Amino acid sequence: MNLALDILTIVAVSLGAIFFLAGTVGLLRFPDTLTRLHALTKADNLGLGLVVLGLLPQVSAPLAALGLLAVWLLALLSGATVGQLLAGTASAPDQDRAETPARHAGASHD
Amino acid sequence: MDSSSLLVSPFTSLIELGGLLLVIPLMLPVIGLLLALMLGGRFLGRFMLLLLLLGLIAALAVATAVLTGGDALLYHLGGWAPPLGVALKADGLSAILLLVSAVVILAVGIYAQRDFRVPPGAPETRASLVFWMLLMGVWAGLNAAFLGQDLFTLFVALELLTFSAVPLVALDGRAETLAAALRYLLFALLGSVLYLLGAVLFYGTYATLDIALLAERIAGAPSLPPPIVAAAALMTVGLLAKTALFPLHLWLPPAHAGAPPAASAILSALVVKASFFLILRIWFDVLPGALNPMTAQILGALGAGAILFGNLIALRQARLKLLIAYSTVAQIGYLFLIFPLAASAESLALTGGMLQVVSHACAKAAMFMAAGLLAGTLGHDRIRDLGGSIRVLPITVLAFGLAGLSLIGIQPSGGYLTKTLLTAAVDGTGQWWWGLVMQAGGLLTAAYLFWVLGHALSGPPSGQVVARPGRAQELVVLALALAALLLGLLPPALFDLVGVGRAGLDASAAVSTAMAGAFGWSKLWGDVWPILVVGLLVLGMLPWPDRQANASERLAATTSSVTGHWAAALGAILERADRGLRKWPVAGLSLLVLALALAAAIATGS
Amino acid sequence: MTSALVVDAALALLVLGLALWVISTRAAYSAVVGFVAYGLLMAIVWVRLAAVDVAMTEAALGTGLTGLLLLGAAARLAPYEAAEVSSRPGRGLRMLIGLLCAAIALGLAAVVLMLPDPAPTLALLVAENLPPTGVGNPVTGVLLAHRAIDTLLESVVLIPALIGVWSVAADPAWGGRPGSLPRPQSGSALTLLAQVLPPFGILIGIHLVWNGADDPGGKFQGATVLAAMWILVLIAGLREPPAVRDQRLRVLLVIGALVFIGIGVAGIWLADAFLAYPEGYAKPLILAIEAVLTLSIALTLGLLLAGPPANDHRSGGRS
Amino acid sequence: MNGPTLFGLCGAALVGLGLYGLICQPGALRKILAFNLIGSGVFLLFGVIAKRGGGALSAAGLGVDGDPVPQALIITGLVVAFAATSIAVALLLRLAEISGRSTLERAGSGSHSPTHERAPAPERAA
Amino acid sequence: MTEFLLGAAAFVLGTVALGLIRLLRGPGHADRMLAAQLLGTGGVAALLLLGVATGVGAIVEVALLLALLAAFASVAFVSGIHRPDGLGTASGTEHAAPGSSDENKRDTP
Repeated sequence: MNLALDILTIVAVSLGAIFFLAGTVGLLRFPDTLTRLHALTKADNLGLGLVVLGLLPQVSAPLAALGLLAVWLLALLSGATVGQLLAGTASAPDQDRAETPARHAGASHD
Repeated sequence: MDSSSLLVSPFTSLIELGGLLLVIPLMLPVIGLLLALMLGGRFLGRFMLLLLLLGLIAALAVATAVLTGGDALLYHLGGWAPPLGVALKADGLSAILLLVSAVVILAVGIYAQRDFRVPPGAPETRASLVFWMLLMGVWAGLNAAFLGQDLFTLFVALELLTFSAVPLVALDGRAETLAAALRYLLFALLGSVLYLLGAVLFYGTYATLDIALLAERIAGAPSLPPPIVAAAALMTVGLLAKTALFPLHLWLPPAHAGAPPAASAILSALVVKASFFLILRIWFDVLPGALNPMTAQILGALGAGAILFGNLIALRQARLKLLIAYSTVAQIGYLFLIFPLAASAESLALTGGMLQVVSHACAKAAMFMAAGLLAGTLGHDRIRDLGGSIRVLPITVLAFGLAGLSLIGIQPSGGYLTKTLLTAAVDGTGQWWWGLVMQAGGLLTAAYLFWVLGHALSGPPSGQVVARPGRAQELVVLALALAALLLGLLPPALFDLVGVGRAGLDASAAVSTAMAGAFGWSKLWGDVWPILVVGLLVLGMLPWPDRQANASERLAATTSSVTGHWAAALGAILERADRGLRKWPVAGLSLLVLALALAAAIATGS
Repeated sequence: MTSALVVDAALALLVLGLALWVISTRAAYSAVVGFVAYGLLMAIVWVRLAAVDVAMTEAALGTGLTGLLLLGAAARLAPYEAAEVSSRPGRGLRMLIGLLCAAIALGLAAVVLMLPDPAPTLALLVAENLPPTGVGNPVTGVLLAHRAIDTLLESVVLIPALIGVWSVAADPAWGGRPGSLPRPQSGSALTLLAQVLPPFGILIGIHLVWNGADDPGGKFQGATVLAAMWILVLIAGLREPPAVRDQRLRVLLVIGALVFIGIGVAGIWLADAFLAYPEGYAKPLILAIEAVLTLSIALTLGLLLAGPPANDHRSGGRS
Repeated sequence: MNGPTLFGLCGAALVGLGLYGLICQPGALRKILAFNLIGSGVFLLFGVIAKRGGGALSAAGLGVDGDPVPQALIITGLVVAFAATSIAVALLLRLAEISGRSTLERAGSGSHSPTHERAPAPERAA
Repeated sequence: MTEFLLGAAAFVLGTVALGLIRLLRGPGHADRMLAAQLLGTGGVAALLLLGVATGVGAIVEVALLLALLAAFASVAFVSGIHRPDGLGTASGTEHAAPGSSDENKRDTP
């Protein structure tokens, strides 16, 4: 039983870590802000979820387990909202105006 | 003893509180700060005045208790003894500073009633609420800094002081004063963070932040451990930045000159003294044995630089408030002469230093407030256009002059006594060069005071009167100036206060030896004639009424003929040097160099 | 323990890298974003240093509130930034300063290595003297009993800071509502977040204060979370910030410190010392102080972010 | 080398970096950031000292992990640093708003010099 | 198991650190913020792993706080990014200061 739980932990946490890696790769390789955003929000929420799932068998107190779940829910909620807000910024009709100073600053840096 | 019972009787019930008495000066301003926000409104100024009076009584009680008890008052907050808890202590030095702050802040409080009253019809104004609250904040920070015995509590006190002092600078909301306030804040924050770093290293080495315990443990160590060397250097430099000792004075002139007069008075008279006081605490209480000659000479040299440089630049100022601000830069320098002199003449040097703190606090507050009255009445503070202001504001100009006499160091002022004591210490240690610096400083001070007074006395009023000052304002300024001037006449027994709480420091004996024969006509003449010469020189450069028409050409001509081209050239060079030194990166560089130099000096000596 | 060391080394490198970024990047906005990330990492560092209370404060203050404050400032200052380059010190001066800073850092590093071993500590003394305070969290014990004066002064320090922020207001705007927060957004996502998150946040905040007596947490952490939730509601436009002249607001701002002082003064008679607690009543009194202080501190922190009073209507701009 | 020592060295480096930024970066906002970095480095050193103190005890089997006194002081310090940052930001924003600059020194001309006010003002020659 | 969890924490931290390259490259503020957000989530994951590995329960609360305030910081970012352009607000009067907000305008005077 214990062994099975440990294996579950190892598998889930490893999978979660891989999702984080995927998210990072997506962030680095995808061509524009919008696609990066979508890759990132999916990957990191899944990654965090898997890590939480993997850790659940390792905590004994039910309250601690609840805390873990709460962390994930919170991250999901804020991730979704922020994603939508950012997407709104990036795809707003006057996006060019919004992004101009940013682009300028970035370009002058690179 | 009759006299001592007379001294004690009004405060008997307070003195019986013992150490608990210290909680009153600590908490009274804090409560004032909190209540001020709650009450606000039109009558805030009156209410604050009441608190200031109570604070003065408490400070008097503390001083009386310390003096008559002959020992420092000690109190463990919450009943927890250090190292776990935090102690409050009032030794002689704290008592003196508590008292002088209470006096000066009360005077400023009276003065500010008029400047910061709420116009009829308005429920409250920004300037009024902000000024009174921050005045309380400054007072709370000062008292906490004077009483705290824990390095971290002192850090919080310093921050309280800084956060209260900085917005006062920008009270009028102009771009220049905002920039000055920001510059002050950032440099002061750099100072506090370095101070905190030092405190951290102290804790890492001895697991306590209590001054007495640290002193005990450090005295027990065979040599200064490296972290303590670093801590001493960092804390000293951090506090120097907050004290605005030359060459770290970049923030002081614009900040002190730009603030409203009542605020300038507090900033110049008291705020910079708090960080100086902590430097004293570190070198004389935490690390009493570690002040080696090289470190002391470095601090003394900076002080000497401040005296010469500050006074020379003051001489070149066109605006009265800036002149006074640079005079503060110079006067801070005297405080640092006590480090090299304390090596063999600790009681003389410390007593002289404390006298300088007190007399400069009174004199400088009086001068800034007098300048404020002049500016308020004439609508400007350009020195060249002060002509005839003596006829408009006789009391104010008189007060300005009297306060100036104390700065120059003429009998019987506090400044004179300071110089006498420091000179005695110079003679005792054989370090004649500091005596030379003091003499030069006195003459330069005389020069710019004559310059200002000459303008104020001569000529017809050159402008319209914008507003009349309040009679109470003029009188309070005069009172402060008189206090500075008459400080030297205090009974020598009162100087015992300096030595209370520090072993082997018999202040009044040293003082009375030094004072023997200090007062007298021949001595007075010996001091006065060089000043008169300087005065004549300056008066020769003034635009007298009959030549008013082409005064500036005359001035240029006299300047070049009397003092020669080289003086003007030197002035210009110094001014450029000052502008360079006060650039942020250069000041930062000076700070880094100083930190490293101090660390090296402390390390080689230990 | 090697993998623990790997974690530490990774953290230290990341922290340093981000600090380097914050110092060296050209645009202030990117530097601030880097600083927010830096704060996040510092929270993890504090956990690694067994300072969970500090980690919470860093997460709440360092990342959250400081992030909002600086991001807002960077956005508003962006138009003026281009002019900054011209007042940069010359290359030689910069190199000299860099060398001296490096010397100081190296000196400090050497000092760190020379700190006494075994390290002196007060941990044992605190542990011995914790029972009379009635609390189980030693950090809370130190903050509210052994060194109560620091905490008191520190909650007082926030008031002049707030007055300092308010003092830059234009005279006609005095008494009005703070106007530095971002204008309310009409986006539904933000409104939703501002409706859903605060209940969670308030719960967490209260939990932190309540639990802070015995477990990590306490008034600063709790107050910061409450302040953040309040600001969120304000940004979403669900509520208006209170006017500076509001009498109730002013009472609430100072009530925490006043209650603290009041209980401290009562201690003179009841427990023989200022800021001492009578035997057996220490814990309830500490909890009472923490509860009131949390309210005052949360309000103060929120208002520090909300900025100086502007003309009464927030979208009316200020002239 | 152990974790706390590593972080101690990191703290020293942060102080150095922050000092450089505070002195050399012209923008006031950057100076504020740099001040926060120095502060953070100092707190980190303090945290390392707390951890070392606790480590010595837990090695003795007392089950204490970290000296609570520095930890309490760090919390106080963090709040004070936040207050300092907020004042600085308020002053800076107002300065930029009314004068259009975000630096301490006037661009080009160096520090704000009192000599600018030295020019005599003859309009009062009555 | 402890070693595994610590190793996983180190891995996650390393990965998200890699993501910080996006912080360097930008090009827009939004991209930089994405990198910071990834760091936030990854940091929370690493914290949870560390907490369970070392058995300190309160670390979960730190993670909770971090998640909460990282969301808050992102909101701050999103609402802050509008401001130089006055986007999303009816009036841009606040920035009537010299040079307004437009890059091109600033060069002309």
